[in-house]
Formats: sequence, structure tokens, C-alpha cells
Amino acid sequence: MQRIGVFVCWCGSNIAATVDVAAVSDTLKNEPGVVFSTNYQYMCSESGQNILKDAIRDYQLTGVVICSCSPRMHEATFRKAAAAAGLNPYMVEIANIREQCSWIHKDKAAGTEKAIILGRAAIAKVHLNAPLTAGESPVTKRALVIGGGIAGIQTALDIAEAGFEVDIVEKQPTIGGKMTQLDKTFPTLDCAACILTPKMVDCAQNENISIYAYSEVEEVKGFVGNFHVKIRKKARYVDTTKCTGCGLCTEKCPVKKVSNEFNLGLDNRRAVYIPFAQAVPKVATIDADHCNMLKSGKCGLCAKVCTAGAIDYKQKDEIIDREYGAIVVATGYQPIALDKYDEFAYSQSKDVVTSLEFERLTNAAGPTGGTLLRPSDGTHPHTLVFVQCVGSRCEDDGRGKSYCSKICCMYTAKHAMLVREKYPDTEVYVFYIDVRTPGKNFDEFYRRAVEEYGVHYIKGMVGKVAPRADGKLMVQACDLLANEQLHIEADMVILAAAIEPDPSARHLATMLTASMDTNDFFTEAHPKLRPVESPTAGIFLSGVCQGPKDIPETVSQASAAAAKAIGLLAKNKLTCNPCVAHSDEWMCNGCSACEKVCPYGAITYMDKEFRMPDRTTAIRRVASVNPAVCQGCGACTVACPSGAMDLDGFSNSQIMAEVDAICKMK
Amino acid sequence: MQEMMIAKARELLKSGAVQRVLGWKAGEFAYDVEPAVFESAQELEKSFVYNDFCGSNLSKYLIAQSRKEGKTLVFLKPCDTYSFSQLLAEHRIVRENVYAIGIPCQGKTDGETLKGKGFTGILSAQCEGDTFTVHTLYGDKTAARADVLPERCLNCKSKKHMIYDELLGEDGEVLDSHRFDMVEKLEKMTPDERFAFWRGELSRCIRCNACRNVCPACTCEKCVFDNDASGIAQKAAADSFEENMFHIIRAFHVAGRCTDCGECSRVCPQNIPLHLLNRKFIKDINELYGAYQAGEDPDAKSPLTDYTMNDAEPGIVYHRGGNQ
Amino acid sequence: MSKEFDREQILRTSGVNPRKCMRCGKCSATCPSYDEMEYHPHQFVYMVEKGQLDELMASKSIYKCLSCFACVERCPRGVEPARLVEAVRLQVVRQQGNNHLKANDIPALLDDDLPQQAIVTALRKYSK
Amino acid sequence: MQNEMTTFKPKIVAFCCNWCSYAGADLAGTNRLTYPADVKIIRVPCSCRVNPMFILRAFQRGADGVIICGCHPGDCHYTTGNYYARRRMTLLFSMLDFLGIEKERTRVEWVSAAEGAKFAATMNDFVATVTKLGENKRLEDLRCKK
Repeated sequence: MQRIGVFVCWCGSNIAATVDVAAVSDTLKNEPGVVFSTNYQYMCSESGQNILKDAIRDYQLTGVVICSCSPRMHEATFRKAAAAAGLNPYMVEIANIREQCSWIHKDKAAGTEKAIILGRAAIAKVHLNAPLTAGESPVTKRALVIGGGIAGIQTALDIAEAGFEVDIVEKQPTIGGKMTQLDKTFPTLDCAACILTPKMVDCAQNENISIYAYSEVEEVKGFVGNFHVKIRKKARYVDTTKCTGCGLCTEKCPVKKVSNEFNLGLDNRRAVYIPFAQAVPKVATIDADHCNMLKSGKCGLCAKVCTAGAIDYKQKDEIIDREYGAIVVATGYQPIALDKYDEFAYSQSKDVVTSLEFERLTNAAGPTGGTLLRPSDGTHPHTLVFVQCVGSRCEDDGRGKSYCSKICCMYTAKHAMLVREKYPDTEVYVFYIDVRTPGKNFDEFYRRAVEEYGVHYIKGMVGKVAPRADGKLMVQACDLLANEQLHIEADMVILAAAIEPDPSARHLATMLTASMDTNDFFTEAHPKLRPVESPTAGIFLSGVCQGPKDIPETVSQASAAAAKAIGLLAKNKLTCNPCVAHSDEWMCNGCSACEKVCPYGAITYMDKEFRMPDRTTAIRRVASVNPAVCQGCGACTVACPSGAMDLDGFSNSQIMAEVDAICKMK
Repeated sequence: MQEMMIAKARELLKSGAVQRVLGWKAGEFAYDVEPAVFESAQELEKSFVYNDFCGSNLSKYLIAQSRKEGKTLVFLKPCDTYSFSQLLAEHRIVRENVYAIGIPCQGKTDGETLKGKGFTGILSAQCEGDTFTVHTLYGDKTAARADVLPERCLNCKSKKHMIYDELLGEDGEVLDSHRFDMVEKLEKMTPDERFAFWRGELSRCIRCNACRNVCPACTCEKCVFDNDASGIAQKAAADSFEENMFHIIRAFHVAGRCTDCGECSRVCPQNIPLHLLNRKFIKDINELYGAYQAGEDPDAKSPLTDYTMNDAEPGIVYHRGGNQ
Repeated sequence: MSKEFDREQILRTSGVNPRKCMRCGKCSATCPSYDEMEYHPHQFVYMVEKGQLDELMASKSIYKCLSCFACVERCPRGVEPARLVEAVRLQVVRQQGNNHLKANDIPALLDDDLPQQAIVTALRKYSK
Repeated sequence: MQNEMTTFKPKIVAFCCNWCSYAGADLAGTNRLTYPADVKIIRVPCSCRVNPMFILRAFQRGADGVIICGCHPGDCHYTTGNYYARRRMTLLFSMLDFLGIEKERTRVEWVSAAEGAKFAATMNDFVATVTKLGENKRLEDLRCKK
């Protein structure tokens, strides 16, 4: 039998005005197990806490019930006080007689009666409380960054800077991500490569950073502080330790017509290639789908010309096992496919391009060497039409995305401005629904495009783009402010395609047991207060994988995610929540129902040998909960048919004791 | 069929491929067929039977048998294979230790049903096509097959074996049964009528636990109703609510796992149509979360350990079923 | 009949929620009879929302809509302006209290050059 | 009869998840939004912690109504808990209805930490509904008292 002390707080008049606190403490004194019962003006005050501490010592209390304000308010306070007096903090229960009683009831008799019942329920629960100790788990002092774009690079650099080892896993042959494909960046018009490539080099040179390019995460096991990750290093058929990146092989390779993904298919590359001159790591990669040697065993030219002897046609995928304390997701985005937007003739005309393709067409390292030429005939375009919100803010039929892609207004202003600056003989139209430019110097930038560069901003949407036989694009649009329909003969149409999370993110989220929203963006632990953490402990979010954002915002979030990861890695041990599930192995059926509903992957199964009552031994499959991973939701306890799974602090019997105390037998 | 089965079992025992055979054994009366384990050819010869009384579902016994040393040969009727498959999905049976032979089934009768139809002094029974012949002390009597089969066989959901190592005879098809008709009929009643119906049925419960003990989904190492710590353990009813709680909880615990084999109703000594509770859950699951048949696809996610973001709200109960 | 009643009727017969409109104008951008209309598709949506029905109901624009449904197809928010135009037209027709084209009149109107669709559209437009 | 209706005080058990609904109940208190004292709240970590056994136990011990409150679907602190709770409770309530028990005695409501007013309104409505139904007899009476 527990020795329980009851402490009824007046909370000044907050409770005492509608609850007869003396009656409550007197009545509860007679409950079984209660050896001490009192009431006091402010239990949370220092003197109130001293009453609690003294009573614990003087009456050798094993359990404490405090009738006071909401446990959300002072549960921690009273637990701490109890612990100071030598009582296990989890032997304290709160009966909420303020928010859920005195404040909502005006009738003192009813309020008092309810307070007594709530007190009884808490006493009934404390009878079944058991001392709980928070467990500890060690922290592996290394971080994994998944994705090597600007978000991943910034996060990795910040973590490395703080003295921790970081691995970057990037599925492309080089790090750098989408930013490497951009020409200039708004609102300052720095060249993207000029600000990004030094950071890429920093990554390569930093002792704390290891880059696994052309690699993918294969499996994630473990939990915060102790993740076990399998990384698949895809075969490049090139020994990266020998390759000097001289590029000779990429000039000699006879397979010339492979669509160049770096230039979005606007030109071709060879079967052995280096994506671009500043690639990190700067090594060649053989594209197995197109290499003659790998497909038919006939060729071998690259091996012949390679002076370093780096070509290795027999190379195999390699699996690397690593342990990490923290994982940062920085998987980024891609523009959506526009094949469902027939009205813009994207698949019918080469001169209708996406904004990202337009970046390549204006980039000095792009297929046209930076001269803006019509992809169809290589002539200089005179009339350009930019269409905003293509697939963004769409709520109709699964063609587009319901959200605003956030970056299009600004990059379109940039494109329009740059075109007008370089080619003053052009007419540039931008069709917009709204121009959204919140950001430092953003609106000023957009206004400059209009005021200084004479870009025609037209409020309205393009309804139809029709390619004409002479190569012109007939653009039919609406000018809502002038209330007229426009027909423009354009040379090029540039579509601001919506952006969506990288398709690899969905599978990754499953491996990480990190949650996603309906658009496949990773969910943050709290939309305002914990924006860079996933609800799954130890997983942090960096960049567009969490939601659309531009480069400045991505970099800030990347550093924020790094700070959170550093905060975790700096700890030697993690304290766990002691109110976690546990399985009674003798009752467990091993049916896996609990495992299926666990959002954290905290439950694993093992075959365990049991000494049975009849002295035989039996091997049974039983569940075991990792207390460091379990967050204590209790989903498993209900999924379990045998009741083997129970939750410490909110056990079946505790909750039923509360139910009984509230209902009482009729 | 019986001879083929015995021959097969004998052969497998002899070759050492299996150590024991799980089948049916003749009892004192013809209709008293019961599950049994045979370990030798002699035992098989002596009492192994397969006839129209072999209704019991053997899959549950594999939980214990498959944990023994060596392999167990088991004969499974189509509906038993659903339970077998479901138990495999729940990791209750050691698959490597089982050699499953699928056997055909044309529906099984039982003593209760026959006696209920007025047959007495039953010696044996036989079915040819649609005619059922009962040999009794008082001579042979015939009846239409449909008249002597229990409800579960009349509304058989499938003649197709879900899983087996070997098949004797032909495999059948999944049938288009009317098994939810009675549930539907009850749903159409007013709540008062439903209440009256169930009061009439459940008030007969004597808490013998036969339904639980026979159920191939009720395989807990320790049942919550036997566990003192669970807070609801009570063999004897402390109050009149006890049986309701037992049956609702039992049906809930097997919801999404029950294959609708109908054993619960078969064994109930009080003839309570317990399978209707399970079928109600199955019907609700099918209607609310998409068609699901436990034991059919081992990779399918059980509806109660799965969800979609657009699931119906519990308030839907106020709008469907019952014309209050 | 009150304006509020008209509005209710129009919203109900069309099934359109004009509040979903985000004023992008893609309906008007895509409309083939834009120049024929006094009030354009996007204005229909806005005016119904604002309750400016007298102007709409008096306008010839409601008969100029070709019912080609391009605006319905292209609208990114699923607003379906053509249904609104049709509902306004229907409201006018109903208030006039008679059918301007009956099924029985059709055989006399048929000739080889007239597309079937024109008849169907006309019946949609001019009868209750 | 009228008199009886007004004097009947139902026993109502409310299971509230710690993160949303319990906080919503606290907010109702902070804003002094009243609801009958017949409602007694039991704090659980998540609506998915509510075992059907608890609900039946409450009825067994004389509760007249049981309400489960959790975070709105999609907002669960544990990401997915309330989705499971939603299925479980839907099926359980449907079963109780199937047995002829008044379905209005059970309810699930999603109440966020910000919805103090909704919490109070929900409780007022639920208490009124259960009061109208009167004492819970059917669950007990399902088996005839001899």
C-alpha cells in the first residue's frame, strides 16, 4: 500500500472561490492510502513546495497528489520538488481543479464535489504508479547530411566548423545541386557559380567532411544519437582515387548523343562525362546505360586514353555502413513535369521552356554560351512572354500544386530584367496573378524591372499558346486591369513551373520514419517554434525538402538545422522520456501489430529463448521497445490484443483505476 | 478422398518428410469428429477420418505443433487456409515446420445441426451431389444438402485455397456469398429491435470461453480476460455487463484479423450467433476502408494497423445503419 | 424576385463557388468569344460574388458564351465560369417564363450545314 | 417526467489527449467558459492510447456517456496516433450501435489547443444529449437480469 499525501492548493482565490478547499482536503484524507492531507494558499510558491518536501520526509510518503492548476502548468515544478525530497518524481500526480474545475463552475457545491472526484481519481492512479527512471543513451558524434545542394553544403560546413564529422550523401555525380544550374541570383545578381563553387571546394577540403557523391541512402536503422545507415555508393566505373578529372576520356568517348541532364536535355554529353567544369568531386562517371563497353563489351576507348589508369569497367556498387548521431535531410526539389499543360504548348514547341531551362540558355556555361537564342532555330528572340504560377496555386485536378512555389516571382523578375538589360531590342511581358515579393530588397528589385527596365507586367493569365507554322508563338492572354484580351506574337514563352519535393524524398521519409505532408514536403516538429526539426528525434530539415524557399532562406534554414544538429552532437548522453511503452515478454504473441502502428520504429522483434513452466525451453518471437526512441503515444498498447504492451505512467490499470474512481460502481 | 489422404500421410511419415500428421479422428459417435495428431501409420489406419463432419479448423493447432521438433503434415480445407495464412502473417506458426496439403470441401455439417433437423440415432452420413444421406439406427434418411449445412457453409466465402504445399483434388474459386445478409437485416432494424435481438442472444452466454478457445484469431499467449493485471480478468460474471464486455472486446481484438471461419458459432453450446459480431466488423471495414479479407494477402496491411488521411470520422456512425 | 434569391438560385444551379476564384483571369484569357462579350468570364465570377446580377441578367453576354467550356477546363481553382454563365442565363429564361426553343421545333431547323453541336448548345441556351 | 429529466445528472468521462484537447480544456478554463461539472477529464498522451476496454469499463461502472477528444487529424503530436484512434473508435461505435446501444452516448471530437470555446461548446452539447437519453441502462441490460 502506498503512503499518499494530498495537497490542495487554493491558488489564492482562483480555486478557493468556487471550491471548498478545506472540504476537499478533509474528504480526501479518508481515502485509502492517504496518510496526510492539507491545503495551502499557493502550493507552487517556495513555502508551498516546502510543505510538500517536509511532508514527504515526515510522513515517509511514497506517492503525492496535488490538487491544483493544470499539470501542463506546474507538473514539472512539483516533480522537481518531490525529487528534491528524495521521492521519485513520477510518483507525483496532479488533479486539475483549477482550469477544469474552479474556473468553469460557478456553483461551489458542484465544484467541490467535482474537485473531490478528480482528487480521488488521482489518488487511485498514484496507487498504481511505479517509480520511473529516465534512461540514457550515448550519442555518436557524427552527422549525416542527405543531399548535397546548397542546403546540404551549408549545413555540412557549419557542422564541420563546430568540430564534428559530417558525411554528405549526394545521388548525382557532383555536389552543388540545383544552384549549379542557375545563372545569376536575385536580388543582388551575383553569379550563382561564383558564390557556390567556393563552398563546394570548402566541402571537399574540409577534414571533417566526407563527400559520398553518386551515392544513395539505402537503409536507416536506429534512433536519435545512434543511427545506423547503409549508403550505396553507385559504381562510376572510374577509380575516384586515380582520376585526375583531366576530361580526356570525355572528349574521346564515341557515344556522343546522350541527353545532358545538367543542361536539362538542351544539348548532349558523352557516355563518360563530368557534369560541369567545377564539379566536386571532379572525377568522370561512366553512364552504364549508354556505354558501349558496359553494354556490349566493345569499345574500351576511355580506358585506352586514360593516362591515370582510372577506368574500371568491373567496378561494383559498394555498400558503406556508418553510424551517426544526427541526420539532416536536404533533398531539395525539382520543377514539376509540364506534360499535362497542353494549353502552353510546352511539349509542342522547343521555344516554350521552363524557367530552369531558361537559366541554362542564359548561362555562360550553358549550351549557347550565354547568348540568348531560340532553341528551335538559334535566332535571336525579340518578344518574350513569361507566365507565372504554372502549376502553382492550382486546386483543380491533380495537374498542379495547391501551394505557392514562392521563388517564381523573384526569378522571373530577374530573368525579365536581365533580358532587357542585355538585349534592349526585346519586348518582355510577364503575366502574373499576384506579384509576391516579401524579402529584403525583393520588392525594390521587382520595381526596378518595371521602372528601369521597362518590363511589361500584366495582371492576368495566359490562356493559350499556339505555335504557328512560321515559328511564332501566338499567345492569347487577358489583361484584367485593362479588361481586354491580348494576342501577342511571341518568339519565346518561359513558364514558371511549380516546384515539388525531390521524388526520392518519399522513400527516404519512410526509412527515417519522418512524417510528410500531403505534398510530400517533410513536416516540421512545430510549424513556428521548431521549424528545422522533424517530429522524429534526431532528424533535421534543411532547405526546400521542408517547403518552397529561395536561396537566402535555404541557407538560413541550413545553418539553423546545423545548429540543432550541433546541439545534439555536443551532448554525451541523451536523457529519455521515462513514460514509454514496454512489452511483457511472457504475454507477447510476436504478431507485429504494435510494430505496424509505431510512428517511430521503436519496436523490434527478436527470437528469445524462454524457460517454460514445464521446464522445457521454447524460442518465441517477442517485441521489445527501445526506450530511447519511444515517445510514449500508446498506439501500440491498443493494437496489442493480449495487452502485453503497456505504457509506463499511463498504464491500462492506471487509466482504468481513474475510470473507476470517476464512475464508481452504481 | 479419405483413402488418398491416409495414403499420402503414410507415405510422408514413412519417408521421414513429416514427423506427425494433424487431421481428424473419429469419436464415439459419427458426428463427434475431433482434431487429432497421428504419429504412425497404425494410428492413421485406426482412426483417421475425413468426412462431412470434419468441420473443425485445424490451423490453430499448428501454433503448438509447428513449434515441435520436425515437420507436421496438416490437411487444410479452403476456409482453414485463410486462418493458416493469417496466422503466418502474425508470425504465430513456424512455416518451415509445416507441410500443408489443401483438400476440397463441399461444406461440413455437424451433430448439432443434424439433430436440430430431427435426425436421431445417427450412425454415419454421406453426401452425394445435392443429396445428403444419413444412416441412422432407424434406417437411412435423406435430405437436401442445403438443409443440413450450417449457415457458415451455406454462405461459404471461398472454395479457393490461399496457401498450400500440395493440393489433393481440384482448387475452387472465391465465391460470391451472401454472408452479410443477416448483418444487413439487423442493421435495418431499429436500435430497439437490435437491442432486443442481442439481449435475447447474449443473455444466454454462460462464459464457457469455447468461442475464444476455438478461435484461430484468439491465439494470445495469455488472454486479457485471464490476466489479473489487465483489470478486466474475471471468469465468473461479477455483474451483468461482463458478457457484453467480453464479446465486444473479443470481437474488437480479432477485428481485421478474423477470417470469418465461423468456428465461434459452431462451438457455442448456447447457439449464440457470435459470428455476426465479427461479420459486422468485417462489413464495416469493407465499407469504410475498402474491401479486406484477412488471410487472403499476407502483404496487405490490416485495416486496424493502417489508416488514410481521409478516413471517415467516427460521427459517420450517427448517419449510417439503423433507421432511428 | 429578390436579388438575393437570384443569387442563391444561380449558385445552386451552377454548383459554383465563386469565392474559390483567385482572379487570375485565365478564363478570360482562354475565352474564344471574349470580344463579343460585354462582361467577360472572370467578370461573371466576380459580379455574381458581389451580387451585381441586374447588369449580368440584362447583358447580351449570357447568349454570347459558346459553352465551349475552355474556361472550365483551364481554371486552376476549379471555379467553372461557364456553368455560372449558364446558370445566369437559365435564371433569365426561367423568369421570362417560357422556352425559346422546344425540342419539337428542332426538326424544322435542321439542315445539312448546321453542326449537331449547335442545336444541342442552342437547346441548352434557350430553353428551361 | 419533466422533473426527472432535470434532476438527472449524467456521468460523463472525457478522454483528452495531452497535447491538444487537454490543453484546449485548460484554455476553456482560462477563458472561464462554463460547462457542466458532470464532465470529468482523464488525461492520456494521445487519443490512440484510448483502449476500447476503457470505454466499456466506464460504461460498466456506470458512465452515461464517454467522449474522446484528440488533436485534429493531421495535427497529432505523434503524427499518426489520431488516425488509428479514428478507425478504432469508428468501428467500436458502429458495433455498439449494432448491439442497439444509443450511439449518442459515445462521441469523438477533435479539439485543438486553441479551441477552448469549441471544447466548452462540445461538452455542453454532449452533456445535453446524454441528459436527454437518460441513464445508461442498455449496456447493462443487454443480459437480462433474472
